[in-house]
Amino acid sequence: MAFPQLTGQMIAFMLISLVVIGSAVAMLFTRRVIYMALMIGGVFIGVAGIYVLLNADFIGMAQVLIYAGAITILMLFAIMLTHHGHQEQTPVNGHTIFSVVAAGGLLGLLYWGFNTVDWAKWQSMSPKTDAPEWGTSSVKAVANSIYTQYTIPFELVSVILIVALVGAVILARKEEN
Amino acid sequence: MFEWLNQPFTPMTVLGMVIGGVIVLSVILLVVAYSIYAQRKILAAMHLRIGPNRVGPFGLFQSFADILKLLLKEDIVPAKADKAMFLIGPMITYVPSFMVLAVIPYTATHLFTAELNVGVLYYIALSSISVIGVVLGAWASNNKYSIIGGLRSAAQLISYEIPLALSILGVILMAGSMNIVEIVEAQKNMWFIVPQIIGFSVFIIAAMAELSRVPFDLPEAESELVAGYSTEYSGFRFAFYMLAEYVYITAMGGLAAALYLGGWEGPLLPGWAWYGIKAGLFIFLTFWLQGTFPRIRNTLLMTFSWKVLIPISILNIILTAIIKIAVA
Amino acid sequence: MAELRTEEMLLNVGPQHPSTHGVLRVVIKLDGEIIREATPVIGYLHRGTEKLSEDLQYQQIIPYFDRLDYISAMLNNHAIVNAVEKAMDIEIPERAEYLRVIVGELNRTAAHLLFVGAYLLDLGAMSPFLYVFMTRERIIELLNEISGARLTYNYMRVGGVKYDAPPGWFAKIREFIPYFKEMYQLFDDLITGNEIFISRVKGIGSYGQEEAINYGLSGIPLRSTGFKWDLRKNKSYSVYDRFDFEIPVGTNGDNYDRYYLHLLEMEQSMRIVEQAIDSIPEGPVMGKAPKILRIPAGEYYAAVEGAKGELGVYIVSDGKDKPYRMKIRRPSFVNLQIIPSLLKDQNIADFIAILGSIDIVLGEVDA
Amino acid sequence: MTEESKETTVKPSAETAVNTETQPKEEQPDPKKEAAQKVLDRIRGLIVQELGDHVLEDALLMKHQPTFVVKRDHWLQTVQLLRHHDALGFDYPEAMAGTDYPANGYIEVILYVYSMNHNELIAVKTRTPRDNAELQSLSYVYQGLNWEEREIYDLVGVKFTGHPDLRRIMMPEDYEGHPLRKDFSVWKE
Repeated sequence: MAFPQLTGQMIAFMLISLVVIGSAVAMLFTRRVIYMALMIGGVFIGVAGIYVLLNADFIGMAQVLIYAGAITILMLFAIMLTHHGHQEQTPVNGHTIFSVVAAGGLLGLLYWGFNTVDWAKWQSMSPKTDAPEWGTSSVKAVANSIYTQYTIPFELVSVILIVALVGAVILARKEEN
Repeated sequence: MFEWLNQPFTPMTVLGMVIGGVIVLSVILLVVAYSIYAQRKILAAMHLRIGPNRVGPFGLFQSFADILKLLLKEDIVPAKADKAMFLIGPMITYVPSFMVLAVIPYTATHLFTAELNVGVLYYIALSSISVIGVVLGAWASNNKYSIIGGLRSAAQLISYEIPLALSILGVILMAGSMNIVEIVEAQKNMWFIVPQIIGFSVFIIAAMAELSRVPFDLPEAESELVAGYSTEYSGFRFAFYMLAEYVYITAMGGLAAALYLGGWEGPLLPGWAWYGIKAGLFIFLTFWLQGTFPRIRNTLLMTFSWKVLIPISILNIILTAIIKIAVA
Repeated sequence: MAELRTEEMLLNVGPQHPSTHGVLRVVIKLDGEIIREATPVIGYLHRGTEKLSEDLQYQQIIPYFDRLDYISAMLNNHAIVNAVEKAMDIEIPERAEYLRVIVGELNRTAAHLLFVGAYLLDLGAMSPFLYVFMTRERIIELLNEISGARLTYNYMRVGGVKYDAPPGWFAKIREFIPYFKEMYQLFDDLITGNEIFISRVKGIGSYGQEEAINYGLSGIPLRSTGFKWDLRKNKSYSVYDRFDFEIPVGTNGDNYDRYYLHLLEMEQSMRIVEQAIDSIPEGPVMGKAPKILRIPAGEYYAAVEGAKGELGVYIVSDGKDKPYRMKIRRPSFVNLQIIPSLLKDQNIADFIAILGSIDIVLGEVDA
Repeated sequence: MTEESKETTVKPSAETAVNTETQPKEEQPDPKKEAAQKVLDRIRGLIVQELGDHVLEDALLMKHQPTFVVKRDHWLQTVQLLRHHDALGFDYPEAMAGTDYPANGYIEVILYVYSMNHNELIAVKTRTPRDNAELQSLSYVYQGLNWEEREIYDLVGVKFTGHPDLRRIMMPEDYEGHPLRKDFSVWKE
């Protein structure tokens, strides 16, 4: 297995991966909900960093803005406005067993996936086109795909989001009388 | 972008990064220290007072004395506070405030600053993270004034982020780019403050709210909430919150100068000087308002953002788009 | 529509809080940012002035009155000396009456100036505070010159006043009046029309005339409802009936009216001062009063218009040189009672705006 | 907003009160005193007419101040009449005070009420025994007396029955004794 050259990108990737995995693991093991929310924020930011490393800086920033900024705050609000003590240790039940099986399966799948790749030739697998039609700007790339090729799915997604929003409002309101 | 990222990691590149970081940080800290000094002097002049005049000539070293004092103070953590959160809160607010400075182009050569394709988005995204620190610090303090201040902060900052971003969208439409350097270059012929005057007005108001400056200083409204989210903080953790606030003022000044006032463009003087003057104007405006206005009612605050600023900024975007198509 | 149930929060405002004007404590039950119940807790500055007075001769009580409403000590002086003089039927020289009116109205102006500054500070505007202090400083200097003290004057005596005006004092007042008018215009221009200020005070914290009377309010909190009630006119004492001045009244009884009445009253006070220094007679400033004052046995009540409202003194005498019982009707204390009903169901942002507009001084509330 | 207020004609104002007992004998009748006497007679007549002869213990002029001494049991009833009767209309509570008379064995509570319509100030007072001092609360008649009664309760030690919130107001909640009583001493035996 050829070890890639130690560029800034590689170092950054390792550090970011460490942040993502570390936050995720820490989230699983903390007891207080508010720490979990904070750790999830860490995961979001780390993932954004990986997007940026992949030259998808628009997506990366959107990730920070929406997930790390807005959604984490929303979770914090929800947690602060309700009372939460330490979470009780849940006893082993069918749910737990199912989770273990699912997680184990995922691990196996990932292991298999990694092993089937010939890492010596990893650079040839993602050929870089020299000049994409939109230039170097990922903003234009995103805009191009959303507003030309994927217009209808994009609009559909926004409709679904609105439906979800309205549904949430209706559910949150107590039933009258 | 990120040219140095793909270079091999050698001692020279590391040294370059470190030196660049140190220079940018010290320049910013100097600017922040003197904007605090300027605030006190300007406010004093408006109040017919003298202002700081003891430390150094004309009190020029007052800010450093203050910072030193805050750093040397005892680090007090309230007994009933959530200790870890209490300690982390100021950092979460503080770190993004310095990170946003990376995209502010001080000069035409933008030495040591990043030329990001998504510069504007980067600024908005990172500054939204600071709220988390405020909310966490407020919650961790276990103090009712803090919680009210923290919740107010969060509500205010999130509500005003939208008109801020929408008003900037007009500029992005005009320039056809999110890259701040390109936006500045697009203003060679005409500063965007002229065609984007509606957007600029919304921007200034939303920026004042984002920075929690008078008349939108509700999160730390001292006459109601004592000191808002920072009530329980003292020493250098308090200094972190304060520094973050003033760094954001500087950064917002830089952003305003780049987006609306033509950045480093200007005759005779070098680019950085023009940039400084323009950003300084914005910073002065914040202090001027502080000396002039009372605090707005917090019920009006939300209504103002959602019912006035956001519709206006959306209107501005539509107008800009129409004009741009008509011209082209 | 069914509302979301939220948890009520108990917030303890004060006694150490930047805008409770001293050591007032208000326990607030909050539902979100809405006040459901507000309970003032007072007594942190209680010094037992009434009890102390029982062991003091009447002239010795005057300094204690300085410390009630310590920002308008001249008017407090007037309250006690007026009560004792009325009880004993002591006539005082004309010049002393005029001097009392002049220093009283100057002090009223100073107290109202302080209100304007402190109120704006409560609302988050810092600059007016320093401007009013600059103006107030001139008045304090004038009062200092005649009485020898800047805040607790101890200037009036039963039978007159302690000192005559020093040479050139009236000229200094004449110099001050145009300056005051200029500053007055400045406050009016800069503050009264400010959109943000209006939005915080107009229509907020209003109550009706009937309610105000039932609560026994006096002074500006009562006049702001449109009820013309000023002891200087309605139960004229001293020489107030000789001056031409008006009693400004409000219409809505809201924060704005209370703020604006303070401004208008300052103008009227200056009118009185102007007339008084023009017509002040020559003569002694201390009349014939016995060295040791003995009020004939009985009960007496007399009041003057203090800076905050009706400042009354009720004296029970058993014929000795000390009061058997002294009760001070403190306007701040009475006016503060309306706070719980005013604050109910208000936003917490308006809490300070309403509390500030009632204009209390804790030294007087707690006595 | 700024008109001249109407000058009032009949003004038995408090400051001009003169004590009757120690007043030197005057040859010519004092006009103020006569006016006050007229007010006193009128109001006494109304009270007696509405509530009967037994509610009033005494009605006298204290200097120029019409003063009514009401029997303790009829305290609330009388004040309510003063407040609500059209011909009386004493709607403004000016001051209230309690005084301890250990020699006579009672505590006296005095209330000054003013009628905004008739421009009359009268004093009503009542007496309650020092031990177990108790009085009906007037705080529902005049909201402004809420704190005054709390103060009297706190400092003089009169219990007001029916008061909505009778707590100490100046002294701490756990304080013992009532400072304005004449036998009060800060030195605990």
